[in-house]
Amino acid sequence: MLIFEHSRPGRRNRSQFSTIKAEKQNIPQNLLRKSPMLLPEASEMDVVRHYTRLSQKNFSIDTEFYPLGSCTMKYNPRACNALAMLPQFLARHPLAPEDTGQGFLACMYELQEILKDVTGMAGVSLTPMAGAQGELIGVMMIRAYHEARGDKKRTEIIVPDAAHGTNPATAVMCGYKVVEIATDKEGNVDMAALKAAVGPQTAGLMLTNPSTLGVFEKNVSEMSRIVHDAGGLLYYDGANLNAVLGKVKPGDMGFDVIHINLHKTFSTPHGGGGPGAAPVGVAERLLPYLPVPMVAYEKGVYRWLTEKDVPHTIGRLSAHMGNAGVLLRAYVYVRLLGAKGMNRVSEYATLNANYLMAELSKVGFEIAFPTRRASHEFIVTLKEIKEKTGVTAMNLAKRLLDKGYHAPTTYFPILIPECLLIEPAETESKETLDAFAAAMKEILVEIQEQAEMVKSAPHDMPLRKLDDVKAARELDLTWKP
Amino acid sequence: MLIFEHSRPGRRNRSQFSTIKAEKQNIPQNLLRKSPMLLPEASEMDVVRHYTRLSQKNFSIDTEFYPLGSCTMKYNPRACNALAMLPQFLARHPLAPEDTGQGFLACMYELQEILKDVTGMAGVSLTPMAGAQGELIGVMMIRAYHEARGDKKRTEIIVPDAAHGTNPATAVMCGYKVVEIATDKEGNVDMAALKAAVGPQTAGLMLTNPSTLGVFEKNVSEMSRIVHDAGGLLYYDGANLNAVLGKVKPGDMGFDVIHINLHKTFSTPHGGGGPGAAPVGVAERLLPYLPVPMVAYEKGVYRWLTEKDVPHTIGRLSAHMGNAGVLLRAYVYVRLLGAKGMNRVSEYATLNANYLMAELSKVGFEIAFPTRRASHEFIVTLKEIKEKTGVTAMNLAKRLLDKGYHAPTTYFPILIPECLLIEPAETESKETLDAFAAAMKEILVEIQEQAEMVKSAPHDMPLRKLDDVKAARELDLTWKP
Amino acid sequence: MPFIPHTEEDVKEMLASIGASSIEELFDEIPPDLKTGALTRVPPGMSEMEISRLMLERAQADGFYLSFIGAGAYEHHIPAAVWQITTRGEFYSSYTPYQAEASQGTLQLLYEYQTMMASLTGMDVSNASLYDGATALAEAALMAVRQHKTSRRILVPRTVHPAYRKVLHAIVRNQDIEVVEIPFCPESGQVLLEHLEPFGQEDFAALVIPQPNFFGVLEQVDAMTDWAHKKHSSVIAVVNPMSLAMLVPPGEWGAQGADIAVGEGQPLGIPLSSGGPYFGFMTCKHDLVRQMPGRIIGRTVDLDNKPGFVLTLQAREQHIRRSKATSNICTNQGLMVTAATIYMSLLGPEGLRQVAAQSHANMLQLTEQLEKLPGVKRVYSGSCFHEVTLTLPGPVNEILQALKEQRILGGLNLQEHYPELNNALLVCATETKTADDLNKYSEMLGKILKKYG
Amino acid sequence: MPFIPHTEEDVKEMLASIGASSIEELFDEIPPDLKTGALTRVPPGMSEMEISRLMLERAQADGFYLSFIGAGAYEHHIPAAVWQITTRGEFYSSYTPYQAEASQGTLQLLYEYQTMMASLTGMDVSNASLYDGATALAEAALMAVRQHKTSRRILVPRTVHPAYRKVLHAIVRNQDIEVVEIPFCPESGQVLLEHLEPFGQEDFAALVIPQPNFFGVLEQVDAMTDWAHKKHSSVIAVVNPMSLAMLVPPGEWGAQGADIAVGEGQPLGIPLSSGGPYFGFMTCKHDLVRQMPGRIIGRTVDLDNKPGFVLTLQAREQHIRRSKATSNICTNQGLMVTAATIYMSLLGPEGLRQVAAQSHANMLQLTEQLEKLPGVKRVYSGSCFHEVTLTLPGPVNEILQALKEQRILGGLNLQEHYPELNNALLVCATETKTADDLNKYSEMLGKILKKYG
Ligand SMILES: Cc1ncc(COP(=O)(O)O)c(C=O)c1O
Ligand SMILES: Cc1ncc(COP(=O)(O)O)c(C=O)c1O
Repeated sequence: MLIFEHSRPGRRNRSQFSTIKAEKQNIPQNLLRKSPMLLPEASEMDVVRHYTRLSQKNFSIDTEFYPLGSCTMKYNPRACNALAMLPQFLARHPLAPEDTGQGFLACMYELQEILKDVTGMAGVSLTPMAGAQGELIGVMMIRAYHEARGDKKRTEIIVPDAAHGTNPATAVMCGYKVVEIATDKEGNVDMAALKAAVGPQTAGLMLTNPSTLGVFEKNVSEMSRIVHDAGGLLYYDGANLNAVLGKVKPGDMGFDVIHINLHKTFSTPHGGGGPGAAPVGVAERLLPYLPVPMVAYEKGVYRWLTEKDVPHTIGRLSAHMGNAGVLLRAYVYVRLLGAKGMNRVSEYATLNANYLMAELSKVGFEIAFPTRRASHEFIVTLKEIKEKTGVTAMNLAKRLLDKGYHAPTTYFPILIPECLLIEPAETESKETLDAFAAAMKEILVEIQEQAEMVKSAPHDMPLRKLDDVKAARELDLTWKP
Repeated sequence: MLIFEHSRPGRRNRSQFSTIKAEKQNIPQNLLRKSPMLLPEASEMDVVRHYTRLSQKNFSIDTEFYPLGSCTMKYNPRACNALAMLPQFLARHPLAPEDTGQGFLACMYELQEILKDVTGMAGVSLTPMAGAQGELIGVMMIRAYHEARGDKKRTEIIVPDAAHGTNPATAVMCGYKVVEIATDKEGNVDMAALKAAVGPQTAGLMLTNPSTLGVFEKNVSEMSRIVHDAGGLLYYDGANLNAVLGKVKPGDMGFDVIHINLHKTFSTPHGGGGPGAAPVGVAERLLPYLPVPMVAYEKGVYRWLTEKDVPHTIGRLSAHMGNAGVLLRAYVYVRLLGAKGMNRVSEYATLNANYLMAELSKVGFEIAFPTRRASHEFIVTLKEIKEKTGVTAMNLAKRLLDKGYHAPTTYFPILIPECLLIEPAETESKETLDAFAAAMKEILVEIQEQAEMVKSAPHDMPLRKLDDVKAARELDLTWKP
Repeated sequence: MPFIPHTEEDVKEMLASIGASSIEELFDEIPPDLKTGALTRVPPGMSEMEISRLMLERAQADGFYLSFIGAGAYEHHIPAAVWQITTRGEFYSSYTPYQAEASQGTLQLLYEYQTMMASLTGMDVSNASLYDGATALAEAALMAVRQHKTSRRILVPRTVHPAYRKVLHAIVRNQDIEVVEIPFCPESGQVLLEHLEPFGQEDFAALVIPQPNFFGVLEQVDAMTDWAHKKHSSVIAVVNPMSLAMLVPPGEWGAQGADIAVGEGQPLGIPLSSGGPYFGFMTCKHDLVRQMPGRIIGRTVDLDNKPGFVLTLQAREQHIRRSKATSNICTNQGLMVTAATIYMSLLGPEGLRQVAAQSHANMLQLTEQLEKLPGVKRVYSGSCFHEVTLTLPGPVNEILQALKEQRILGGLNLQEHYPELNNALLVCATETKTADDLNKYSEMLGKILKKYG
Repeated sequence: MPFIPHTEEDVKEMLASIGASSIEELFDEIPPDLKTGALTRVPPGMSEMEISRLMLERAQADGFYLSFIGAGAYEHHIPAAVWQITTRGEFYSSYTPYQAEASQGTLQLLYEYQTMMASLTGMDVSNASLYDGATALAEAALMAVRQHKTSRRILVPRTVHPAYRKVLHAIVRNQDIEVVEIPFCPESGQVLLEHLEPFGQEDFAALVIPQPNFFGVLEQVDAMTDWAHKKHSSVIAVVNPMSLAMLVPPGEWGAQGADIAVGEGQPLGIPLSSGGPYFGFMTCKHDLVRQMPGRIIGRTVDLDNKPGFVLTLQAREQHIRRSKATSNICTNQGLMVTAATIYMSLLGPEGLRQVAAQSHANMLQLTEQLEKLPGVKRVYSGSCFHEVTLTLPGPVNEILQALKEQRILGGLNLQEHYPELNNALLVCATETKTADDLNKYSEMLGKILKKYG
């Protein structure tokens, strides 16, 4: 039932109504709204009941194991939520004077400093509101750098074919042409392809490392040399930072710019689709271009750095300072973990991934890169299974839902056929991984014995498989009374 | 799975651990604990996941219609929770000086005053922590009153047979003998029985009005006269105040003492079994005996009234002031409603009950007192159905669970065979009542067509009918590793 | 109308179905002379926005203090997860789990709670809560009297929390139960066998043993327990559950262990909030389970033999047994127990032990610092857990007032409850206090005491 | 290790299964010279208790102010239910609903949100959020350019929020899109047709129309819309969603309505929290739906023909279309939209209308009171919604500083953004302001202005 179906004309939720009638009114008649608003007229209880029950229809980290590759679905500590929502923090206006927000600004400044250490970069700006915006800002800085040097012939960004879709999309939003390069059999970027692609037209290379194939790019130093030698810059997509946190610093690998998905590595919640936060870090030469505002600490006082302080900034990418509340959550998280805790994140994320890879392999699943270590994620391919039984990665994914597990990422990276990208994250216990491996094994047996049943999964969810094609063909995007 | 089954020896939830080692220790060896504690060793995520999932196994007001007679399951406004949990209120120590809690005390004082108005009583004490404790305190005051007058021969408390179990249990806890009197065919107290029971040995009468039979005691004034004439006092069990709020004041009916279940009429949450709060109100002559502490307002300052101020008090019934946080929620609730809103509560609770009674009667259910108005609740009896089909009130109750409704109260009051006590509460909409009536009608058909199916309900819950007898016979009250 | 969903049309249709012409008509069985209800002293309704502003302002006016008051209610850190989960609608807005199949969440949680509390206290069984620590003691006394059958005397040391003694007295008095107060040793702050002996000449139903006692001092629980058992009486332990992470649990006191353990559950994840809601816990030996008041949850199976949980032994309770029930208690403190269960699960045995150990260490550290101030001394020689009784070189109320002006609540003046204790202050330090906090307190007190030097 | 559940034994068993001798060995594919990770400037870990204390102290240091700042972020009362439900784990900790069958909660909510936003703005379709109002404007400009095909010019009045113009500029600049700024009438504070005319000689892809504009003033939206449409260009409305409870929605502007409506969703139940997270909304006419960036949810059926919801039109998005996507956006602001949906449901049409009306009335009342002070005048003659531009008789920063000392934030100094506006202050009053608040402001300002009299 939709919330609108709980609505009755004239029903009122009085406790949200003003007790004083607004007397004064001075809006020209022709600007006054005449048409009704399609908002529900419902009681507070009906609204609470409706959305409480809706919430129960979701899988979530707080209720299920969620091994969604590339997404780093780790536990979101409840303290981060509670402390970011302290009433004074919530009440603070973005344009309130700096001296009314020294407590808040202190957190932001310290987070900037911590992220410099984590990334090995010279400067950090907190403003990007998600990974894709971090990428946009990063590539904008690359462009600003070339332009400032009068280097206008650089029109291409190189992107490996395993890259996340946001990488090529971002390059295009920055006015670049995208040059895709292939992956070799071991899951590394094909060095020959890279060499062939690089040239004076190369503005930069966007790289995810460990890559979305779940392996560490072995030749990263060499790649960095090649691109830099050609005058291009290196962009580090930090979505997978959880795999190397406290082990490797992107700055040390020669990267010029990085974004970090705090909603992955720093465990701010995904919220069913956001909000995120993806600070960007840069090496020395890109410092002048960082987006504003940033926070400075001078003579015991925190203040915003604006266009005046950073005259060559690429500018503002958000009406205010970005997703402050998300940044506060990340700040609390990093303070809870501390340096040692951060180090351990990558260790246990990697342990969990390699263990689960080993167990699934033993159970009989085909691993996409069986000779490689898993980073914090790894790929299972159902290519052979599909050929033999017709069961697809998506079928298996849906069957996992029946067994109380969220499905891994399916069909990404696109170059691996029938793939499942599995990322268990460090917050899951061995028991959970064992139970998941057991469920996967059960499904393997089911595929052999009752392939049709698996193909029509899910069976034990409130709804069966949904018709995507109908959804796209007969668009129904809003409810009509 | 129990939380203990998520436990692994040596697992640590570090963020709850001190970062400094406690060095000093000075406890004699023989007093130091050596035996292990059976608490789970689990990660924060496992605990959050476990209890989040457990919570989803409950029915609740926030998720289902809960027509539980005598319990007044109405919507618990979320603002009451938020405002009672403001950090300063939560942090305040009960023994902190009064001048550090003037804001809190103001709420308590105003609540006292409001409850005086609501009950028509001369004085109110907020300390009782639930209805049964309110009763205990009330009857203690009755006893103190008689004792103060040297009237020691009063050894009996009269209780109608329809009364809630706490009434007789309370009387006994106060050292009284319980005299039960019968109910007439119309659901009123049998006046002849009352007259026969009353005498110089009568300490008082405990009455619920509207009674637990869902009707208003028509002869209440007469009853009051009879008991008072015999030198007894009148106790008003305010559990059903929701039915007459703002219509009738117990004080005006001649009652000497009352308790009000704030967790019913004032919509503080039931919390799966409490906490409640049940302030007591008294007429003039019982004022000296009210339990302490109470709040006074003098010269612009709020302060506690203690034994010094109320020398004849029956004393303290709680280590501190009672369930302060529940009282705060009730205070917010009453301020949201205001005088008019309170009036309307009883009107719409009564409307809902009479409407549902009419609808269920039309559908074919037998109403226990068909000639009477329903108060805020009413009784359906399955006596005939049971005789014909063997289906019991409990069977029907369980079948309702399958249909997404919490069951009404069953087998109470005990004098009505196979009864369902149904209280819809004012916060439910007509649509919900209609849907409930339709579900009841469906079950009626099912009883006729597939009685065995109904007898073995529930069928669509995660568990089928549970074995109470085994539970009591083979006591398993704690988990053993 | 806040929280009333009816539209005018709804009302019309509903009245038509009932066959009444107005809502007022539905009240026609109430004698007209009784309809005097109009509320005149209830203020008009406020919007949520308005009441939020009012409550915020009041809360801010009350503010925060650095508090060293304990005396039965203790400030501990409460993990953020505890109340975020506890206030989920499914726990917050559900009723007592009478319909087991629709209440497995609450029921299983309570079963887990019973397991934890039984283990923490070293007893066999636990109920699912009573109102608070003080009423739990009273219920325990009633239990002991029912069990003993011949004596109605209860021995209660004066080292038991004064408010608990008051509540005990108020409740049991009406059942002709005699509460006898036992003196204590003014040097050690403990009850010694020599204090007990004179009261053991006559039969008694139970001896109450507080651990730690109201002065923060640890009693000689083994000796006391054995003494009472030798007299064929029960032992009722009144314990701080947090202390049990360090101290021998009541179930192991003396040769046989205490018979009943009760106490205030507040330290286990419940905010101080001006005194409540907290919860009383009660655990006991197996043979007393049928005497226990309150809800008890048992594990059983469903028709398919799947494990599940139900309210059990309901025949003890008022809704079944009525005037013969073990107690009149009905609504208890379920939501508080929900929080406590989550709290204990989040801390685990080692976490709980650390909180206790850090509290104890902070108390020792603070005592050491304060004792360096001229005129400040420990009153009692007995070991303490996280609270200590000190004498000050001046009038306690005046000194507390001066501390309060520095936003420090220095402790509880004991004179009100123990007139013989002149200038005595009960001070508590839990794990929430940092070294800075302790320094702040001792420095401030040092400054204030100069005046009395 | 916070949030890592592994016991030593677990680690041993897991390594054995992998066939590695240590965790470090799992990193053996990383060239050793790159392993330089040790974090030296990250402080040691804190317990939850410690960080809670720190954050509480920082929050208290920041405190509360009586604020009259608006300028794109507005203080409204947020019902308590909104965030209590929004932060339920099932919403808070779930991912983008790629697996529809396991995400019906989020998906249905988003479908409801789309319905509400489409109706509020008077448009056909809505996406499920963008980052914020400013980036939504930039995305709309890109959409309009894609749609127009020949022109890459966007006309943007200077009455549009300055930060939005900056963001727009930063984003579209790299795609060779020209942003042309349109002046406004210094008397009315509006863009008049005479200001537009000169810019209409050349083709342009879209005209941006803010309503209300940055000065709080209502633009003549009908005339502007018709003008742009006559030039075969699109109209992009930038609206405050709260104002739409009173004002004609963009879908009804002029003869055909705006083509795209965007704006900042923050007024719909999102706390101010220093600037974010908020959310950008975007609605448009049906024929533009395939140009829209971001997630879109559609209703469909399952194998049994039961209704359900899925992400749809994913072929527009980066994860399918990659370099040819309508935008690079991936993670958006889902949880904020969850809150906004619950907020709108709790208020309903009448509640929202009342909030808007009360805000408007408060602005008028405040303006009236302030205009009585010597030297205080409205700068523009155009009608306002809940914000107004005033001139003060002295330097704004100095006066704001004096107000701040009384814990009042008096508004935004406009000079930084509009150098020509001397001593101009942008003041906002929402429904949260009581008569007392307005009086306090005008009295304090009166006192302060004496100095400049
Ligand atoms: C490898 C990679 N890069 C970039 C992104 C984009 O990040 P966001 O979704 O925060 O925009 C993702 C997110 O899924 C990702 O996995
Ligand atoms: C009629 C009646 N009286 C008394 C009580 C006892 O109240 P409490 O459960 O708060 O102790 C109840 C509660 O169910 C009741 O319904």
